[in-house]
Amino acid sequence: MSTTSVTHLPTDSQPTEPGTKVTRVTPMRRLSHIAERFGLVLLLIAITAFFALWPVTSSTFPTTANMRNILANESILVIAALAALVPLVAERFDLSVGAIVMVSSITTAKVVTQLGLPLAIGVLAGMLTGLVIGLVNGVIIAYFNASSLVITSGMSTLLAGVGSYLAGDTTLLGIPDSLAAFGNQYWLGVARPVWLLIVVALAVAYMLGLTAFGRTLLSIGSNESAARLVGLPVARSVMMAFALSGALAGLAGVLLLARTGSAAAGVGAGYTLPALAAIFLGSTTIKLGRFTVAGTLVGVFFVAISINGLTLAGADDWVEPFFNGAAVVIAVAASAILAKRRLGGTR
Amino acid sequence: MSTTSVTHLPTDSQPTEPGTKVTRVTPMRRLSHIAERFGLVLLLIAITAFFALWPVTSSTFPTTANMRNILANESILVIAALAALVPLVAERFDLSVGAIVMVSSITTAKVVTQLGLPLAIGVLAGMLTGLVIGLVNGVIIAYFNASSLVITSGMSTLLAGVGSYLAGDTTLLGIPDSLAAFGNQYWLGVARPVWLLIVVALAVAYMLGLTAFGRTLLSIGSNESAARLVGLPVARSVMMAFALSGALAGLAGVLLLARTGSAAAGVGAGYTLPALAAIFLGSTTIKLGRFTVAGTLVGVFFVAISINGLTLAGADDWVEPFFNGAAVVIAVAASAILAKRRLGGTR
Amino acid sequence: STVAPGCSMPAKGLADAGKALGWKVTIADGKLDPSVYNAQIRAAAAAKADALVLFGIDCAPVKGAIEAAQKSGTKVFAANALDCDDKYAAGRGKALFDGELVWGPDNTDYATFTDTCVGPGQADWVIAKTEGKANIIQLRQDDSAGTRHIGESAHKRFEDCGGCTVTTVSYTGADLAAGKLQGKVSAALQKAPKANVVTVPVDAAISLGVASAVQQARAGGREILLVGQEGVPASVKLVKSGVQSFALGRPWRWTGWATADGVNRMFAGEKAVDAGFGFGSMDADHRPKADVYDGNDPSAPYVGNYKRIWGVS
Amino acid sequence: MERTPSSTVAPAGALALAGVTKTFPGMRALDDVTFSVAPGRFHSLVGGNGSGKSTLIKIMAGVYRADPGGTITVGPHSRSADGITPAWSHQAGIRFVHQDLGLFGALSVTENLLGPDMPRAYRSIDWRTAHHQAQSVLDRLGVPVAARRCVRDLRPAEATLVAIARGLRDADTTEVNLLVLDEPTARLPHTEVDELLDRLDALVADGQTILYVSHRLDEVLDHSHSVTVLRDGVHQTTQSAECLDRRRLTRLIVGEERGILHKRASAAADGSAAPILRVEGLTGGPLHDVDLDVRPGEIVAVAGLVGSGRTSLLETIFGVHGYVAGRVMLGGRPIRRGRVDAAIHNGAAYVPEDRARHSAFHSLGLEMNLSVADLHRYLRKGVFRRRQELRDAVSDIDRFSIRAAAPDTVMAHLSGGNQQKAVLARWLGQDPKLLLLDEPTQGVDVGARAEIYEQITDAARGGAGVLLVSSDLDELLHLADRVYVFDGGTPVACATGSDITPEWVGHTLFNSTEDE
Ligand SMILES: Nc1ncnc2c1ncn2[C@@H]1O[C@H](COP(=O)(O)OP(=O)(O)OP(=O)(O)O)[C@@H](O)[C@H]1O
Ligand SMILES: Nc1ncnc2c1ncn2[C@@H]1O[C@H](COP(=O)(O)OP(=O)(O)OP(=O)(O)O)[C@@H](O)[C@H]1O
Ligand SMILES: [Mg+2]
Ligand SMILES: [Mg+2]
Repeated sequence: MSTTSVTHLPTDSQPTEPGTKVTRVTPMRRLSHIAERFGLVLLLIAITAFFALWPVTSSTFPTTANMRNILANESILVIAALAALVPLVAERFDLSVGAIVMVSSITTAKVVTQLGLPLAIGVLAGMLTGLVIGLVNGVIIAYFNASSLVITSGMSTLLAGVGSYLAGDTTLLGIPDSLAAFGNQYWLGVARPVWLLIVVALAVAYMLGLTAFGRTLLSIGSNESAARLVGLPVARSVMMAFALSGALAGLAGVLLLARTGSAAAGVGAGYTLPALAAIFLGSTTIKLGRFTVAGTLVGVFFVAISINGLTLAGADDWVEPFFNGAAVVIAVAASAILAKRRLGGTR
Repeated sequence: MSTTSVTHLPTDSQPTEPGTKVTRVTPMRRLSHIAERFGLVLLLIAITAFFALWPVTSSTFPTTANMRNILANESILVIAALAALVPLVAERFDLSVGAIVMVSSITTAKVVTQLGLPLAIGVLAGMLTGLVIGLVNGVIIAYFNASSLVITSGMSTLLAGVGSYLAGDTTLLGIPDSLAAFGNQYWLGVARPVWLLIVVALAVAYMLGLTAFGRTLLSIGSNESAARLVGLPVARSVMMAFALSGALAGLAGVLLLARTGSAAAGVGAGYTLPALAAIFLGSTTIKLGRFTVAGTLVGVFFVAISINGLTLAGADDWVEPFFNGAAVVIAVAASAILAKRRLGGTR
Repeated sequence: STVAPGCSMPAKGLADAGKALGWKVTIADGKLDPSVYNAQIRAAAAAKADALVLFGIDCAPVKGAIEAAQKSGTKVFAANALDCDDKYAAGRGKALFDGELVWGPDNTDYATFTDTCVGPGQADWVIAKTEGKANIIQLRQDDSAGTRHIGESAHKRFEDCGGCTVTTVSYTGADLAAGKLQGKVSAALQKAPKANVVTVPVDAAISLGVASAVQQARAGGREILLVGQEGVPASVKLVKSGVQSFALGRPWRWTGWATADGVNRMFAGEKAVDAGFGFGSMDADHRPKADVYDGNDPSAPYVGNYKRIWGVS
Repeated sequence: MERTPSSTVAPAGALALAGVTKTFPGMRALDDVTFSVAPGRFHSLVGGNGSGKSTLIKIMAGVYRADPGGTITVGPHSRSADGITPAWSHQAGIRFVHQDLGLFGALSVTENLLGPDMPRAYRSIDWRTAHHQAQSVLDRLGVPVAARRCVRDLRPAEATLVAIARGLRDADTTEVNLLVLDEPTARLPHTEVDELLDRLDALVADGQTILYVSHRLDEVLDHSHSVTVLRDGVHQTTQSAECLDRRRLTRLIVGEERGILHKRASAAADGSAAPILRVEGLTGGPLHDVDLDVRPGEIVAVAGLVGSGRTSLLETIFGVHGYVAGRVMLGGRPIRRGRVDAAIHNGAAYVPEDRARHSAFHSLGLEMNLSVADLHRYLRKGVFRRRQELRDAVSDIDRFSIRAAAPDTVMAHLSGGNQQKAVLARWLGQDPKLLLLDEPTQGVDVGARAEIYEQITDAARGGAGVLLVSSDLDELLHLADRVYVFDGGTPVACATGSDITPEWVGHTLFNSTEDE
């Protein structure tokens, strides 16, 4: 059991219980509690401030253009990460997110360029591809009770083959301008992919927190057999989680196509690990030990901002991964120490 | 709690319970039970037989030389997978295995070629590097109670930086002949790396099954808080598991160096996913739901044999991943169906 | 990336040249990952860079980013990179580069250079060495357009050879990092017991497992020529030690300086000129003198020449 | 606040606690607890749910670290309460049977029993000897479990016995200063309870000191020498058991006169009404040819020994398991076998026996645990009404006297009894037509127990049928309108109304086994 710390409001009425002296929360304690919960968020703010002030990057990093650019670029990763998040809430891993991103971007590209069908159909085809693949994952995992790690990693290998069959070792170009425009244009000063990101993030957060489906996934993640015994539709929900995950990954694939203007086998597959890493990283902040939308966003942008800043600084190529990895390890270790000190008891 | 399907052997003595008529085990049922437990093993045998008999590969696949080659090649992956297996038994992921393989192979190469120290010291340095990195992982994860997924994925990023710092832009060559000879020569008709593989696999199996340390890891994996309650040294064992994992990954790194004769940044990092995939795949066979040495071996060779056979058949490059992924998904789904049919109920 | 010295060495050359020219040069490592290239190109554009130089990064996988960069006023210059009208970019690709390095007489672009010089150059050496009786295992990496050009053009030349037999083995970039190459090559050597030549499209593959597989087969008494392309320092070493039989060496650092010259000319509104750096065949009979190959006559004073042309010292 | 002066019944002895305090975020679980236990005593520790018993025990085990200040002395070993580690505790000779058992599901009984002391041969584990040793421990203690079995496959009662055997193992051979059992009998049927208590008495007679936690006051009163009562983390009294009776003890625990059970006035279920549950010829798993029915307003109990198939019966009715022959009809309609959703759809509700595995969502908040069985109630136009959910949680907390720091406290942070109340509240709040209750009041304190009985009776009065499995004879006698005695997976006897007497139940239970 991971010791999740949750806010215990000391306001609750405990009638006729004179013995229960509510312990006073000292300011020091409160501060360390905040540092523990928002450690990563604070670190994100710190590195942003650092790159904004550091002379080497101060002229290029804190510009609107650069900020817009970071946001727009990461929109793909964020959506891919949210795709992986949905089944993860129900304790199912989706290692095929990246492969789905790839296959859907290729599908959309093929439908649009080689079959010459309208863009809307292409976009739909991409998302549908993702949905169908997710559904296959979901059916096998949910109804056959198979290990999600095995099935989705197998699926990811399989899709690598499908991708290279479809793309045939070429890079598919010739995406309609309207799609490319979507990927690169602004609306109210914010890049359109960022709007998409916002919409998707809100939708997923809403879905997880405020719908019966989301609650069901949370319950399954907490105690699957108990979920069965209170009559929650476990298998169906798991299947739907994967289907949704697939559709979101498909959307990420379409967005990738819109941003890069091309599709090829192997492109997109690299999103799986960063997506999962962002979620895990995010689980160490805000709601400790839980996989959340907000945490995932923090996780993605923490990595993205430091890469961007170091790229702009022209750091040697070993610096960036070193910095990133060290920051993650230190941030998490520090917040773990704080948590331990605060909880004191629970060893 | 993941509902891993557990084998309820009907042979168990249930004393003084006359009413419980154990349902008779028909030969059909027993067969399906075997198929379920040994599904993947049977599939491994089947594809081996297929490539041995298929006219396209029948002259090249079932030769001693080819079998030797498969075994020798996979020795690195097997050792890397065993490295990941050790902490996984205690429910800790090690995503830094590949990165450790890389850094240790670079370290050994540097010690031997650039510092000109004797080979033995180089090999020791490589393994020691792995051990130390594993120890750092282990201390943070065990004593700070941090998430293994986050720490090891952060560490893996960090090590990518370290690797490219150490190796620079060059491929390190000039490995002493004795090391290259170890990697590529035979002893009693079996390649030396294979002997190493056998020794390591037996040692890990022994360690997990027959030592107090191994049983402690299993106990932690089974019920961590119970392990604490009975006074098992949870933190220390987890730390040692990572240290051991690091040392094994270091060994895999040295072996990689011996086999390829060179070291470079980025090489070896690719072992993480295949290693974990092999373990997960292996957990669907022999002891269902458990991570075992035998299962891991089956997982590794299942993938290796099909790649080898398809390479010999000269298949298009999309065929191999497709075949592999499809085989995994189908094999696991089939054994899951069998298990479900046998257990009948919902839970 | 560091695993692909063919991309990082010219980048260093460019950085040195840039220093001489008083430019601010920032190197970004794409880590062989297209999504990283995209982010970095866009970051450069957002930082209002004047020009962007692509080493080993083709247009097609980053088309969107290049267009975005050009829109925001950053010029895109290609060194060893293929434009979007490449034949392995399916669809109606248009050439996008603002400027390109010239790889030979008559404004030879990079695609033509690989198709006519690199791949065939490799093949010609094999054919000559074996007197037209080569039994070749050709390793192909077709998931990247650059290596595919080399593989395809070499293959064509082998077909014209008459007495040559070719067995193709394909691998992917992912196979390299996961150590799958050695197994594949060993298997291929078994499948073709008469093979006496192994060719690879990039030298990186050699040290990542091909060399070991070949050495093992040689230890079993076979005579095999191991043929590469690039001539980066590691392969210079391998050629010297006899493990690699041939490298089609290319002057990587010089490429960086030539690129700087091209970019300089692009700013001045001129076209790049042919730097005249063909390539150096390295084999047992033509052992490279230095540890780093950088043009056929290592004393070639290109640095001084460029500085003179640019009017700096 | 009145506090009985620590009436030291005995001089400093086997266990002495001084000034032990434990604060969890937002709540003080133990407040300056001081008492001692004389050597060779059977000492009971009692108190309401959430009064701090398990917390105290976990501090002694080194699982929780107490606030600085207290000391704990065990025999010759003494340590400040905030410095205790599991290793010290073991070394000081304390052995535990924890409330949640703390067994390793994936490992064999042998490993669970012998733990770190597995026999070695040449540095590796000698499995043959190990199994042999473990089996002999089990046999000696009369635990009918094979040592080689995997703990995951054990039934709750068997698992409890294994956990107890683990605690007792050393007590027979090596020197154990203190044996601590935290509600070992909550899930044991009374026959096993008697055996266990006899065994403990024998140990005490040999000089063993025992600290025993239970909500079953009869056990406490009949067997202990001395009793310590905690209330809301505050030590109330430590005194000799002789001066206590049930009423006095209840008052000490609850703080008022309550919880004295009288036989429920039978709600005279309408004999003519169609049964809400009808089971006909049900055969499958351990069950054979089971016929029974439950009418609206009726509470039907199922009694039986360990392994007689009571849990399997409820699970099969609820659709957890499929079956081979027969049928199950709910509200007159046959329901599909092996389908939990079908059972729930037809108005069935099930409170399982194994809370940790089958009913508690440990990582979720209390309010989510309460609402989980009826999520749709909180949906209004697709939006989940969080506020309503929290409001309902507050009222359930009040109604079932659940002790929690806040309505959204994580379930894992509740005491065992409070978790059980939450699980009951989850279903009772929903007016099910058929309530399947498997050991519903395990670990629930005397105060809350009466209220839960009230809720169950209310449900029956409202027209629900109740099928109750309980190993607690008092509970059975108090609630049941009709009792089936199960043996070997089939009902062997049935009694109604005033025919249900302790003598009849005991007689039927034992005779039926002896027949075979
Ligand atoms: N890990 C924890 N975090 C926060 N509060 C806790 C934790 N563990 C226990 N508590 C609180 O401490 C109080 C005492 O709990 P404890 O488990 O000791 O009660 P108990 O006397 O054993 O009750 P029961 O009879 O129900 O088992 C409870 O109110 C509980 O909510
Ligand atoms: N999970 C299981 N694994 C193995 N056997 C089982 C399992 N569940 C039930 N059984 C078998 O079914 C029989 C009846 O078990 P069941 O749990 O229904 O009895 P019970 O009367 O509820 O016993 P208890 O007092 O332990 O709760 C047992 O004898 C056992 O052999
Ligand atoms: Mg308790
Ligand atoms: Mg039962």
